[in-house]
Amino acid sequence: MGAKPLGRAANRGQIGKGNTEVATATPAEIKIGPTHEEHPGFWRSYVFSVDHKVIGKQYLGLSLFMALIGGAAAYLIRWQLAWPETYVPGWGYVEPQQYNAIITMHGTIMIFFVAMPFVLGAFGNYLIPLMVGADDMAFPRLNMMSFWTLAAGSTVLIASFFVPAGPASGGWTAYAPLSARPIYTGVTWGQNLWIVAVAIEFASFLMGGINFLTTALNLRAPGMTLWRLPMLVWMELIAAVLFLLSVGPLIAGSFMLLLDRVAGTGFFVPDKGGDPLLWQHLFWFFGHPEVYVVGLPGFGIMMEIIPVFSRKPLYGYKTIVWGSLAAGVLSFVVWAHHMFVSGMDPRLATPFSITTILISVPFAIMVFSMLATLWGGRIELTTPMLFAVGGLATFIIGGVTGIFLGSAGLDVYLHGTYFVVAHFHYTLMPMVFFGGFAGLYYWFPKMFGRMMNETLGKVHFFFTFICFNCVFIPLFMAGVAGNPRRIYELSSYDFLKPAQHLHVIATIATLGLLAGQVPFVINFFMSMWKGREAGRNPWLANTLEWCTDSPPPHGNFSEPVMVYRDPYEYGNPDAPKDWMAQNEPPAEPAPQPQAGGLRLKGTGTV
Amino acid sequence: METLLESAATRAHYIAIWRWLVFFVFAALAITLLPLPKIVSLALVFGIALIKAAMVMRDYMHLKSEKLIIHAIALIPILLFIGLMLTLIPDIALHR
Amino acid sequence: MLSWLPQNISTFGGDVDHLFRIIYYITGVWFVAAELLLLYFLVRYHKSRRAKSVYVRGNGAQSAWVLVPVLVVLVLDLSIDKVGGEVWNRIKIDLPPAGDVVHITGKQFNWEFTYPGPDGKFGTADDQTIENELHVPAGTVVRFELTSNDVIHSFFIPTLRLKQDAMPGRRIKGWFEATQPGTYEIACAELCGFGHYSMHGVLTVHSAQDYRKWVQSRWGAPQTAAK
Amino acid sequence: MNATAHAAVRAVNDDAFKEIAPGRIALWWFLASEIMVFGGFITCYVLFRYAHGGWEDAARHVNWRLGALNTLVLLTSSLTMILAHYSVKAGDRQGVKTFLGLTIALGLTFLIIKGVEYHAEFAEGFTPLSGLFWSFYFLMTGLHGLHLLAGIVINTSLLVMALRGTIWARGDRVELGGLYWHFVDVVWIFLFPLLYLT
Repeated sequence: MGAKPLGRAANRGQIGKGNTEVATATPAEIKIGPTHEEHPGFWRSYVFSVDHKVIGKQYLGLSLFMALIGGAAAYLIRWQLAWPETYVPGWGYVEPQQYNAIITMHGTIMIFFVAMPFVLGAFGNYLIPLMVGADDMAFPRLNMMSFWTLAAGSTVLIASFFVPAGPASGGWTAYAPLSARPIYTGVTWGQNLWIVAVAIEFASFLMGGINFLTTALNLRAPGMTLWRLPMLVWMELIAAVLFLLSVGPLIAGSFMLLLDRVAGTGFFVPDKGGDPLLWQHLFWFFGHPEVYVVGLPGFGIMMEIIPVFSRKPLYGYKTIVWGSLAAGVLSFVVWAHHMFVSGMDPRLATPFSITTILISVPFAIMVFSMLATLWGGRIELTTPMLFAVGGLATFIIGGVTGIFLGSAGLDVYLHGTYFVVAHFHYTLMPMVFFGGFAGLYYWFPKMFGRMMNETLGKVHFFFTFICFNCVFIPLFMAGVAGNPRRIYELSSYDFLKPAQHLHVIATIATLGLLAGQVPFVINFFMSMWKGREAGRNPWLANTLEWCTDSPPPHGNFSEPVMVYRDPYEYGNPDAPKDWMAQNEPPAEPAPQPQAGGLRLKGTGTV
Repeated sequence: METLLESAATRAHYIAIWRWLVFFVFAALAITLLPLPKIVSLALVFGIALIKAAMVMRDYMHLKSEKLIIHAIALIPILLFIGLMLTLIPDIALHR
Repeated sequence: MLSWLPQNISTFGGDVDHLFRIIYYITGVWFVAAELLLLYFLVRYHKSRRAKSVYVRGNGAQSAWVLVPVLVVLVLDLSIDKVGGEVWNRIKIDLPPAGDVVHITGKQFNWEFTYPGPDGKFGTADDQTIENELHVPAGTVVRFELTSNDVIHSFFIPTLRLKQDAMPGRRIKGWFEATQPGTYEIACAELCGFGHYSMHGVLTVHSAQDYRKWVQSRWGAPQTAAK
Repeated sequence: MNATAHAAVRAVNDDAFKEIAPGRIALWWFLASEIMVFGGFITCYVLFRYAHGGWEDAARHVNWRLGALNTLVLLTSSLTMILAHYSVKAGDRQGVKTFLGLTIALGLTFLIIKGVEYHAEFAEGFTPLSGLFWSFYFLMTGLHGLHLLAGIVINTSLLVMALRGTIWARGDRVELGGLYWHFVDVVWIFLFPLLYLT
């Protein structure tokens, strides 16, 4: 990386690595504060950058690139389901084994390599330091490492497409023993690389999560109390904690699974004394909190955007925080609802069913609070707002259908059908893609200094919204008709023949959904170069990222930030204008003591 | 920050803790050699392991002077995996 | 949505459908209410109709606007839990006394149904194993023991509203009672390899008379089988 | 910036997190994730052991004498590690070097003894494929060994810093390295009875 002078990054506390470089640090260099690197050079600025904003954009690029692969996989799956064994334009015929591999990779890529880098990696990295008023992440070089670790994981996963016998085909859940022995699928190195790639991804987000937590807890600007954190920061924090606490057993499990495959141990192989059900428990002990790991940040984005475009404070800030903390706690005691008919002890089902259905309570808090925020507002339907409320509208479907599946008695019938597929797409798509796109349209001006085109943005939204619903509403019906998921050719069952046309509708809508992303791509690149200049605060928003330049300089804030109030002070009748930035000091001369007291009371207690 | 006298006491305290740890190792070994019922010997051995771990964490990892939040960070995962273990007993340990 | 449910031919299938309907209508009301409210707010409070927003923070007493509906959600949740728990217990926990017993084994990519034969005992010479064809009498409780030879499969008969994974290394007990004679499809609902989609069997529900005939045609013995 | 506003900011700024050094809180989060990883292994091991009788026979073949010796070695290394941290605080530069060196030496001793054990077990024909007990034994001790190796690498880099005299500006590094080292010790405290004494 050349003999560049060590930036302030190297001088900050960092665990494990980098001890020798610090050897050159003198105490005078250790002070915190923006010490701009003079000429960092191409590699240090854009590739191995330690600036959280560059890293955030790198995550964004990686996730959108992986989304292309995941989307292509969706295209192949849908085509095969609608018009089985026909020639898929751009690919060829899909074989049964290939089909299984494609669904496996679609799930793996979308969850681990799109959703997580998108809502956690990109938005978390870009926004947490800006929103809490820090000049960078707590451990910038660890941050760089976590991105490049993820990039390595993505490379390994993509490499698995090209090994002999093809990529993993045991489903994204990799249920043992199908995944534990090569003979069952015929896949050899593909599955091994899958395990390695996912394990690397876990390591990457562990590093990232620790960075998020430390940054948001320790590097907050003066006055930025926990109860003044923007909701997105809260959600990223909860997501990081959930990930950190849930992934350990699955890391252990993936070591064991890998050994089963390559060394021939029998942890999950019944005839060697192992137990396949244990893998499912380990997987879902992680898998369910993981849903909230990728889901909550999307909610956070919506909660940032809805107040701004309603010009109203977020309704019930503390209630939401407590609600999402409760959702986080509950997410650790619901995992077995994925396994009601797996052959686990049936007496476990009812307790897990109760906790699962109870989780609708905290989510109801969040949804109702967002609705209540809209009430009485002055709503402006910009593109980010459209994506936010559109995401909310679709999430409601995902939420209520969760009740069907959480009820053990009904899950006996619906488990493993397209009802499940439609349900989790209805929860994850609103939170990851609707939330993510909302965030992208909203923070694009901050990231690139230019506005995105509103017309193209609205075209993108309506295409996405309408097509998305047309894909998955029919799949609910197919699920009710008893259509099992992961079936290569539906016509092999007579009872599915009436449902075939539902799949045709879904596939045509999928084509529309994919085509609907073209305006976004055009808009993204056009606006980056030719968009209208954004200025510091185009949306008149309160949170700290809007009080610095767009894009923010290295070190984020040219002068130290102080925080005086809550993040969502819109439409306050006491204020001269309808917004009050978090860092805007209270009016200088407090004319009457009472008035000053009132102001302090209004801002100091939340 | 610390006076010389205090730090000498700290050092002696670290060594005293180490003596206890060594003693507990031998105690655990002695228990396994005694003709105790299996369940009693298991309880004693793991009780000793818990005490040893608690001593290391409290004194060597400075938990005794840490803030509540650090205690929570250390304790929550322990409770979580023990909860996981207990929940899985009917399914994995007793299913036959 | 509800019209997509396939025909129901089992004694507990009606309970499942009933549970489906209860949840469908409860959540349906909430869903419609929430979406209408959202739409109404977007239109009613659009900036073209409003000069200024109302300043409410939703803390303290105001949070009742959120917490009261949430409380209603909680009550409804618990009532769904109650009904759902009863259905679950009936299907998976309280196994009724056995009528006929059959052993079901999943393997890549077939279902094997093993009958004990006229002596009613497994492991004797008159056991018969039939691939992909399950024959049962109507109106009789059929107990099964489900296992797998290789990977996880899932024994799924949509018309019975019955699904149970077949787990290698475990013998999972279950039951059903079919009510209507006819032939119905058996599916595999858990990804089990490249032939997963083709792993289907046929359930034939006979009337009591026909079942006796079928037993005679298989075993040739005059006495009733599997008692 | 006016004085009242300043005071108002200061007044609401007293929360617990900021008083903990970032490095320490981050390391504890890391340890929390490590607890879950080892907790996962221990969970699986305990459940399987409970499910299958007959592991006692396999467990009799591990060498509890060497295991106990290793426990003593590791506990002593924890003492030398904490004394290194103490020496940093007391400003005893020679002490830091001595105790870090001792810790590294004890860590290596542990690995060597572990290697002797593995060798003997392989010679007797016990490999990770000789049944689930042995799979768990080699997996868990092997992973613990890797963690210890990482600790040795960290301590070596600390020692190099101490020898170059650059550690004094970053004294908290010894504490952080020590936290990790003690954690690896704590893991062993549980692995020892789990694998050797039951």
